[in-house]
Parts: sequence; structure tokens; C-alpha cells
Amino acid sequence: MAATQFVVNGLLVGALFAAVAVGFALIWGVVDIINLAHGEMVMLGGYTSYWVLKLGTGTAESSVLLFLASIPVAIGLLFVVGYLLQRTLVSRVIGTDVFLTLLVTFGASIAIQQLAIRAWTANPRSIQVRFAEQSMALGGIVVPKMKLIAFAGALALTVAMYVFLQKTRTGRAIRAVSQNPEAAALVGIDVEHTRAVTFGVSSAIAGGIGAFIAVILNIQPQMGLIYTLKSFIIVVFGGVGSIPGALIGGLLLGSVEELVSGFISSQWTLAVSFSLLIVLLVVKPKGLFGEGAEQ
Amino acid sequence: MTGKHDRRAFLKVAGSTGVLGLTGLAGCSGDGGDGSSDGGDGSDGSGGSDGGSTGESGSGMNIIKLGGSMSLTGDNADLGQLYKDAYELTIQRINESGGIEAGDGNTYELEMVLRDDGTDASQSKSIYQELIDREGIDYLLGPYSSTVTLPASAVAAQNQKPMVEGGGASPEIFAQGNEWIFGLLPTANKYALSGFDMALAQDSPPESVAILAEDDTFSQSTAEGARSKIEDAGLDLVVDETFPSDTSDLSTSLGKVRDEDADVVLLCAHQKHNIILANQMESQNVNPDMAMGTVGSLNESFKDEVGANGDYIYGPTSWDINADFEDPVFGGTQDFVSAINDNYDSAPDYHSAAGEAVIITFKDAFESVDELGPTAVRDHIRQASFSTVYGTVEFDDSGVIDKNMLVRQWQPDPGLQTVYPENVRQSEPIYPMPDWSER
Amino acid sequence: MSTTEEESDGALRSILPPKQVDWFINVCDHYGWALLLVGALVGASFPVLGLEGGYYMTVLTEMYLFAILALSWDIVGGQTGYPSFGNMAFFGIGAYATAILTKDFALAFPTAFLLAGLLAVSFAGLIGIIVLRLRGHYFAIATLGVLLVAQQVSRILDITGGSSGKILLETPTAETFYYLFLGLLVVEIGLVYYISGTRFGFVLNAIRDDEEKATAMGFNTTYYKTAAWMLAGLFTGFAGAAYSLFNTFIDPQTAYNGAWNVELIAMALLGGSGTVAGPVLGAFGLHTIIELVETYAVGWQLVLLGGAVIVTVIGFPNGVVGTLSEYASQMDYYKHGGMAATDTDDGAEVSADE
Amino acid sequence: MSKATSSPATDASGDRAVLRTDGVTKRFGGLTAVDDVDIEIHRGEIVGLIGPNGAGKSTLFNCITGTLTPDEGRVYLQGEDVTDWPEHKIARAGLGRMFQETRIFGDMTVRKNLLLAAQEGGADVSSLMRRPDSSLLARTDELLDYVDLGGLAETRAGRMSFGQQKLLEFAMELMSEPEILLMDEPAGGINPSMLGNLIEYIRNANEEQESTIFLIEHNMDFVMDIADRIYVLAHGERIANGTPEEIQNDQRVLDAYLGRE
Repeated sequence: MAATQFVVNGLLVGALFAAVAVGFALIWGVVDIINLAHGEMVMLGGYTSYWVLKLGTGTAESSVLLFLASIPVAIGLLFVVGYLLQRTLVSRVIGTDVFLTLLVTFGASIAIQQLAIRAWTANPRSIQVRFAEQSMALGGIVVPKMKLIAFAGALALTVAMYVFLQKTRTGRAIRAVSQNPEAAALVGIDVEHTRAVTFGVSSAIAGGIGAFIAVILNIQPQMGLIYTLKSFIIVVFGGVGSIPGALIGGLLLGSVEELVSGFISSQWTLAVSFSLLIVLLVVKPKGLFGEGAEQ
Repeated sequence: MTGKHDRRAFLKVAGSTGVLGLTGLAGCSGDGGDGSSDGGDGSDGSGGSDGGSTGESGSGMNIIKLGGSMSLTGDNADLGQLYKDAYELTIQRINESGGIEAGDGNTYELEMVLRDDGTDASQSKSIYQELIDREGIDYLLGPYSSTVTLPASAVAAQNQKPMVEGGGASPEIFAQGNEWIFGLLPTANKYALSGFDMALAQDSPPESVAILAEDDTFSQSTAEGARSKIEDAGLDLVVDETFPSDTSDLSTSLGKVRDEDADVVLLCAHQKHNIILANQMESQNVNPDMAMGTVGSLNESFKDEVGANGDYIYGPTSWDINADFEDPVFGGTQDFVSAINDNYDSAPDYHSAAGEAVIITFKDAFESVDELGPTAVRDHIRQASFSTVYGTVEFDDSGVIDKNMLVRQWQPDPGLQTVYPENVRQSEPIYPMPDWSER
Repeated sequence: MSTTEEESDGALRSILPPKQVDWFINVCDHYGWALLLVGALVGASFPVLGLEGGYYMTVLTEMYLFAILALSWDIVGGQTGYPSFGNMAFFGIGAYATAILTKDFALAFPTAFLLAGLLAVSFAGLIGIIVLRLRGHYFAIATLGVLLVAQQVSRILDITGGSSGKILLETPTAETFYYLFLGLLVVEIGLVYYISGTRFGFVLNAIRDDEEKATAMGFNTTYYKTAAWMLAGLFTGFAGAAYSLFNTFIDPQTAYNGAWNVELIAMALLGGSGTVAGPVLGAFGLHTIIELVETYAVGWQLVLLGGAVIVTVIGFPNGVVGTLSEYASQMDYYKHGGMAATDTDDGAEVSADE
Repeated sequence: MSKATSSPATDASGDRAVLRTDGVTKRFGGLTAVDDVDIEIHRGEIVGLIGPNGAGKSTLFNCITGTLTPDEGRVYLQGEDVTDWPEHKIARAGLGRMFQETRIFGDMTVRKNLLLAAQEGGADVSSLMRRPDSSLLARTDELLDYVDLGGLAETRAGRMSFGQQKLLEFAMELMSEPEILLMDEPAGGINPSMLGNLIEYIRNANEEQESTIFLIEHNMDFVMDIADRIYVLAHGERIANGTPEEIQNDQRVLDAYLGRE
């Protein structure tokens, strides 16, 4: 019984991790960059939604619909942030040493985080969404309604991303650039723009998830790193370039973490996830589901 | 205000490090040279060794410098600001009223050098070392939070400078045989005790307790104190979880609390986790008789974030804002409260009062010793006894104030109320707290 | 790997003729040992000349400390091309080892110090075998993982004092630490300088430039990179071993400080990674700046660190020393005909196999 | 163990083989990239390996060098079975390799590239921890002069042109004096004048130092000109073996390969 509850908790938040990781994986696959500032996009998305509600209504309490209405704002704004991040900074180091790309995004991460602290203080914030009953019980398993909504939202964003990549013109351009930038350029795709759009889309999804996190957990300027790390673990689990892989990886990571924290102690979750990561990297470097994690 | 003095200190520092900066960069390049020809200004030396922390101010008045670091940015910036406000206001009042008539017959103005440690323990040591060596400070103001205070207290001991602090409550700080540190907060292991006393005095006292503790030094000490109390009182400890500081989801732990049906939930953690607790208790449908957070559950910013979810939550405080203690600078507690409210944005709480008492502790010592000096001041503080807005200050042998916590509760109607002990309480505690479905 | 910048630097050329730079670098190269000796003597003379224990001694000691850390990082990150984000794990192990050995086991500091180094190096060997199989992104994040796990473990264990850490009040004098860090630094510079002129050093560089080719040439690269990694672990561990007592306090956050890890990478990069003098100069320079910022621009340190990292990486990826020597070698190349004796410029660098 | 089948036609008997493969087979998934291939190369020979794209030439090379381990069959270097040795050990035993795309160590100086290639002293720590002695330095200068890179010793290798890098790579192989040198398309991507130089260097090395060379090449003029003997692979199988003239007249080869061009 307890285990079921832990797994349910894990799946509920795991979907959020997965959606964040999908964007991370997309940037990794298409631009070949590990975006260490990806977690900051989650943070900024959360704050966007928070401030939209707070400034719009004077309080961070909101109805479900009002909250959901704030998400497109977060998504739109973060698209711009991601697009600009690529255009102004990341594009300058593409194709150089891996490690330089890591440092640039890490530098961006620190700077964004610290500026956020200066702007909004380090205090945690959260958005309150009111229901008559906050949670429902399904056969002894407690499921908070808002988490369920966030879960659905995360899945929707992930699926939207998938469809976008498969069905739209821009999506095809992104996939073309990911497979062969030179060839893509030859057929008339603006590679730089496409990469920036990739950054934008990935950041937008992260931003949308940030808004959900502001409701079900809380947001804080330094929250980003942990989401970046989780994304990395998930992508390695799922295999670079595989959206279904990332989704399964996210749900898996969420469940593992909750089981560890439920049966052992939450002090061990990070250690366990990273140990799993290292073992997996050594034993099965292409991920559980991936085709090409080889650098 | 201290702005004028700060600027002068600033210029002095600018001069000396300028030399360091230039020579530091002028190393040799090329393979093999280690370039250690930099920073060679032994002649400049440490500005402090000669000046001491007393000197002439511009107006001809003697000055005594107090120095310390505070969490002005970073995680605990809000609380750090409370100390800074209290320090500033108290020093300003002392100087306005003619300064300190010290035991050596001279009159001194106080000056404060306060650096930001960004709530980062690894900065603490070098900041204090710098204050002692370069600013020549002999009397140290402690930083906020136990993690930052621990290394700072070691610097005080090594340099034999007295440090009075109102922000570090871990018993570790006072367990080192350090004779130079004085703490104005009850040690962390006492934080939860009054809460239990209150609960046990109720008509239907609790039987089982759940502890959720953050894994930092302060929270672990509060949990430790609570555990022995639970054992002594014959209570049943049904959940005892430790979680890392960066956790932002307590739902699995709270699920256990719900499943075990604990009567008391004790969260040994800071403000961030109190916010999570308040929100997730609702979403996880956890209905204990009492929920208490050890630090950060009584701040206004906590209540702002959680709204009605914060109702009925308890928290300990070392100071009753409604009390009326005599104070040599402000007159009384209420005068202090209104002075802070008039001059600053944040409403005072026990952190502010402790900050005030830090300054008064030094003032009292300066006035009492025959000869100003770190050792004499330290010796006086050890046996001093005086009243401040914070209450009566007396230190025990390990250097901690002897004080118990009061308990306050967020109540829906009047707001924050002191509910324990009975002789000072404003209202009865609302115990047990109503279930979520009944709110 | 790295890009060359052929940008026209006409203005620079007139202020700083490459010839002079070339000459200067040659001098430094030829008299490397003499320069090191002079540097060591100058460093050693400060306390004799009256630098007393106190702020400046602390700052200098910390500069040496960071130079040791940056240079150690560079042995693996710069020379061998394995950028580690987890070097501070060795530091933490060294730091806790001396703290525990001196406080709980009452060992003398020198014994504890040596044991701590040994412990750090064994740990490096063990971890190296696992993580050095990974490349690029995977290596970087795996090392970060090692750092975070080590930190979390020290937070949980009792012997490390849990999250409270350990206060260490009985410590050697400030002068002792000054000389200890200076000595460590001088020894390390000497060693790295020597190695960079041996075939062992060449192999490390070869691994950085093209590990497959190095293997095809008959070098067991696992062996060399593990050796480099352990060497870095040794010096980082020693630095940590001295630091805990120097700092009189150690806790998980201080011992396994992720921000420092980035700081020391920035130092190596700023000075010029892959060179001997670069990381050392970078450490001296950046630490000075950080000290200044801490005093004057309180609260902006980290923003500046982030900005500095970005500017360095984008504008200056070879660092000071690297840029200078590249600049000087341009001279050399054109003097000998440069691209003249050439041919079709490739473009065909898309690797077909692998 | 050894099947000792089909020795090559031009086998000068008694001459021990420098390199011999015996039924080497490598599969990837369902695909057999190299199928039961026997090869034998003798001291002082220049042997070509040709075949259409995807014939398995590079895979065969990788099996020989130890980059890949063959699924079946053995590889012998100077009579010793090296099939299961790690790549670096095979290299150290005297097998040199030039990759298809030029691979030098771009961020190191030209001289360091050469010093690295020198095999003297082996790979044990004590010798690696010594600085290179003057005779070794003299040799690097000599070799650089020989391949027309004199004066560029202290230049960062990655700074040089593509052709110069190719020459450096070749000089590195001369420096290491391998028992046998495997070259993957040495003529690829360099201009005709430099190709002339390269042919001359290869010839000289072969004649003066008795170097043994095994090369993959698509440039037919080049390979017919330089090779003593040629193996032809198609679909992973060895379909022919003989002198350039024999190969040019072999119907199977024409069908499988030349005919298509």
C-alpha cells in the first residue's frame, strides 16, 4: 500500500521532471549543448506565472482557470528568453570544445540565479490554487487535485512538443538540423534561427512546467540546478534524442526518488539517483531506450 | 546613521587593496614562473594591529568599532535585514544620546562595520579575519544562522576577540569550550520544548509525534532536543524523517504522517520548508492536532506566501513582542517596537530584539570595565546581568543566555498570538487545530 | 578542438609586437626553473620581511591555495582534456581526513596530512577507473555527481560531524600554513612544468587532442589519464588536508564547494588552460578580483563570477597565456612560409568512421 | 588452430609474414561486414586494399589494429596472435596506422607530435618521465627537413594546412618505424603536387628502410602505381589478390568494382 502511494507520488512529479527533461534533451540532440541554465528556465517560468497573478489580481491566490491562463504567458516569455539566450551567448560557442559550452551555460545559470535573488529575494514563493477539496482519495491513495492537473499539463506539453517536432515545418527543420546542420543549410534552412527556435521551444516548455511547480511545490531563485541535474539523469536514462525515452525516464526517476525517500530517507535520493546514473553510463552508455548517446 | 563612517572605512580599504590588486596582477607569465612576486606589501601590513578598535572620529569624539557579517543576501536575507535594522537603530540612538561613557572615563561613539556573507558559511572565516586584521575590530557582532556562526566563532576564539551573537543557536557553537562567544538565543535543542509543554497541558494531550527535520546543524539540534523531550514525556515518536535542504517536496513524508495519524507534527526547518509544509498538509490532507515549525513559521513573509493555509500553525520565539522590559536605550520594549516600525519596512520579531540586545551587551560592558580591551570586555560580559528590550540578559558558563521559548500561533481572527506560557499569553491556543475539511 | 583566431590585431601588434612576446615567452621557457626559484624565494621572504599573520597573509595563503587547485584541475582538465566538475571531491576528502584524524584520533598534523593525501589519491584512483571511461558531457556531469554524492554522504555520516561539520580550534600557526601552501604550490608547479616537457606530458596532451589516435599510436590512454587524475587528486587532497585546519572549520558545504569548483575552472581558463603558468596566474588574478568584489560590491560576487566566466569563454577561450603564446607563434609560422606551401584547404574534416 | 589455407599467389616462400589474417569475420547485427578474409603481407611489400564503398575495408583495418575484435578468425603480427590484444598493445608491437582523415595532435607543437611518435624507450613510466634527449631532437629536425616542414617545429600543428598535417602524420609514422604501416586513403583530399611528394616519400621509405605498407585507396592511378600487390574486397569477401596488372585484368574485379565506375 505504502509503496503504491510512493509510486503514485513519484509518477505525479515525474511527469513534470520528464517535461523539463524533454526540452533539455532536445537542445542536447539538436544543438549538441548541455544547457546548464535549463533549470533557470523552470525558475523564470514559475516567477512569470507568479507575478502575472500577483500583479494582475493583487494576490498569489487564484482559481484554477486563472492560473491556467497565466501559463501561456510564461511559455511565451520563456520562448523569447530561450531564443535570445541562444542567439546572444550560446551561438558563439557552438562547435568549440564541449567544456566551453558547459561553462557558458553555467555562467548564464549563475548570473540569472543571482539576478533573480536580487530582484525577488531568496524567499520561496508559491501560488495558491483553491479547491473545495484539495485532494481526492482513490482506494486509499491520496491524489492532490492540483498535482493531477499538473501531471496532465506536463503530459500535454510533452505531447505537444512531440507533435510539433513531427508534424510542423519548423519541427522538421529542427530535426533536419539535428541530423546534419550542413545538409540542412544546403536545403535552405536557416540553421542559426532553427537552433534558436529549439532553445526557445525547450525553454518555453520548461517555463510552463515552472508555473505548475509554483503551485504544487514552490519556487525559489536557486531551484534551477536540481532540475538541470534531474534532466541530465533522465536523458541519460532515456537516451539522447528520444522523447518517449525521456518521458519514461522522468516517470522512472520520480518513482525511484519517492521510493527511496519513502523507504530509506530523502537524504539518499540524490546519492541514489547519481549512483544509478554513473552505473548506467558505464554499463549502458546509450541509455535504456536511446539510439545514440555517443558523443 | 553610520553612513558617514562606512564611507571612510570604505576609502581606507580601497587604498590598501588597490596596491594588492595591482601587484597581484603583475606576475610573470610564461611557463614555470609562479609569479609569486605579487601582493608584496608587507609594509602596508595589517591596518588593525596599531589602531586597535578605538580611535578618534572626525568630530573629536572617540570611537569604538563593532564589526560583523550578516546574511544580507542569499537564503536568509530577510532575517538578516532584521538584525541589521536593529543594530543600526540601536547604535544610532546611543550616538544621538551622547555616546557611551565608558569605564575608562572617556566618551565613545559606536561605529559599525557590517559585511555581507551571502548566507555562505565558507565566506564567514575570511570576513571575520579581515575585519579583525584590516579594520582592526576588537568587538565582534555574530552573523545569522548556526552554520555561519560556527566558523565565525572559531575566528573569535583564535584571535581572542569577544563575539556576541543573536543568530546562532546550535549547541555545537557552545560545546567547544570557546570562552569568547556569547549567544543570546536559547540553544536550538530548546526550541521545540515549550511547544510540547503547551500541548501536554491541554485537555486532550497528544500521544504521538512526527518529526520532519532538515539536515542542517540547527535543525538537527532542534530535532535532537525534541526527541529527548518526547522520550521523557512518554510520547510515541511515529515518524522521524530527515530531509536535505534542497528538497521542495515533502508529500511522501507527509503521507507517512497521515498514515501514522500523528497528533503533533514538528517541522525542524527554516521558512522555505514551513511554506511547503503548510501547503502540502492541505493537499495531502494531513490533520494533526498541532503543527509547529521551529524557525520561519512566525514571519509575516511566511504568512503572505501561504495565506489561510498558515492558520493554526505554531512557532517558538525567544521574545514576547508584547512584553515590557526596561531598556537603557529605548526605555522599554514597546518603544523599541514602535521605533522599528517607524523607521523600517519589516516588523520586528525576536531576531530584531536579540540584535538590539547584542549591542546593549557591548554597551553595558564598555561602561563597566576600567580599561577597554577584548579580555576585560569578555570577562565582564561573562558575569553581567542587565535588562534590555529582549528581557534580562545573563550568560551561563558556556556563554548562552538562560531563556526559554514562548509559543505563538497564527489564529484566523486576530492573527499572530502568544499562546504559551500562560502568564504572558494573549489568547488560548486553538487546540486541536481544525481538520482541513472543516475550515 | 579549439578554434584559432586569425583576427587582425593590428593595433595590438603595434603596442605589443609578437616578437617581444615571443622573446618574453622564450625567456620564461628557458629560465623556467630560475623563475620558479625566484618566485618561491620572494614568496618565502614575505613573512621574514615583516608580513605578519593576519589579513594579507590570509589572502596570500588563499591565493596559493587556489593556484594549487586550479593547477591540479588543469592537469586533467587542461592538459588531458577531461574537464572535471568534481575536483572538489578530493579536496573535501582531504579536508575531512585531517579534521577527523587530528580531532578524533589525536594524530599529529603532519601524519594526518600525509594520510589525507594518500586517502584522496586512493579515492581518485577508484573513481577514476569508473568516470574516466566517459567523455565530454557525460564525464563532466558524472564528476559533478561524484561531488554531490560525496557532499551528501558527509552530511549523513556521524564521523564527519554530519551537517554541523567540525570545528578545529587546535591548529598550527598562520605562518605554518603560509609556508605549507606555498611549498605545495612550488612543488606542484615544478612537477607539472617538468612533466610538460616529458613524453608523459606529451601523451596527456595527445589524449586531449585525439584520444583514439593516441591509442592507435600504442599508448594505453586509460593508464595515463588515470595517472594524471590521481596526480590532480593528490594535490587537491593535500590542499584540502591543510585547508580544514587553516580554516579552523569544515562542513559539507565548505569541503565540497561546487562554487569553488567553477571558480577554479574559471581561473585556469582565464590564465590559460593547458599551460603551466596560466592556471597559477589566473588564480592569483581572479582571487584578487574576488577579494575586491567581496569588499566593495557586496552581494554581486556571484553575478560577476557568472559574467566573468561567460566573457572569458566567449572572448578569450585560450586565456592570457594561451592567447599570448598563440600570438607569438603566429610570427613563427609566417616566418617559415605559413600557408604558402599549401594546397586545397580541406573542409573534408567530417569524420566518416567512428 | 590455423587453417593455413590459400597462401597468396606471389608468396615468396620462406619470407615470414609481417601481418597475416586468418579467416577474419566481423558482423554488425545481421550484416557481415568482413567475411572470412585471409591476408598475408611480407616484409618490404607495399600492398593495396581496394573495393567499392561499403566493402568492409575500414572494418578489416579496425579488426587488424584491435579497434574492433573480430567475431571469428585470428590476426597475426610477426607470427604472434594479437587478435585479443588491446589496440595500444598491438600498436606498440609494431603496427602503425594513418587514419582516413588526417589525425595529428592539433594543439601540440609539430615537434611534440613527432617526439610522441618515437618508440624509443617504450611506454614505461621511468622512460616517459625523462625529457627527450638531444639525439631524439636531432632526429625530429632531420625528419621535418625531409618532409619539407623544416622550421615549423615549434608551430602548433593544428595551425598548419591540411597537406602539411598529412605530411606531419607521415613523418610521425617514419619516426616510429613500425613493422607495418596501415594507411587509410593516404591520397584522399590532398592536391596533386603534394600527392607527388607523398608517393615519393612512401617509395623512399619502402626502398631505403624496407618499410612494409598496407593501404586502402580509392585513387586507382595512385594505387596501381605504388602497390606491389593488391587485395580486392567486395561485400566483405576477398574476391581477388594479385599484382596490379592481374587485378586490372581480373573479370570478377571488373564486375564487382571497376565496372561500376
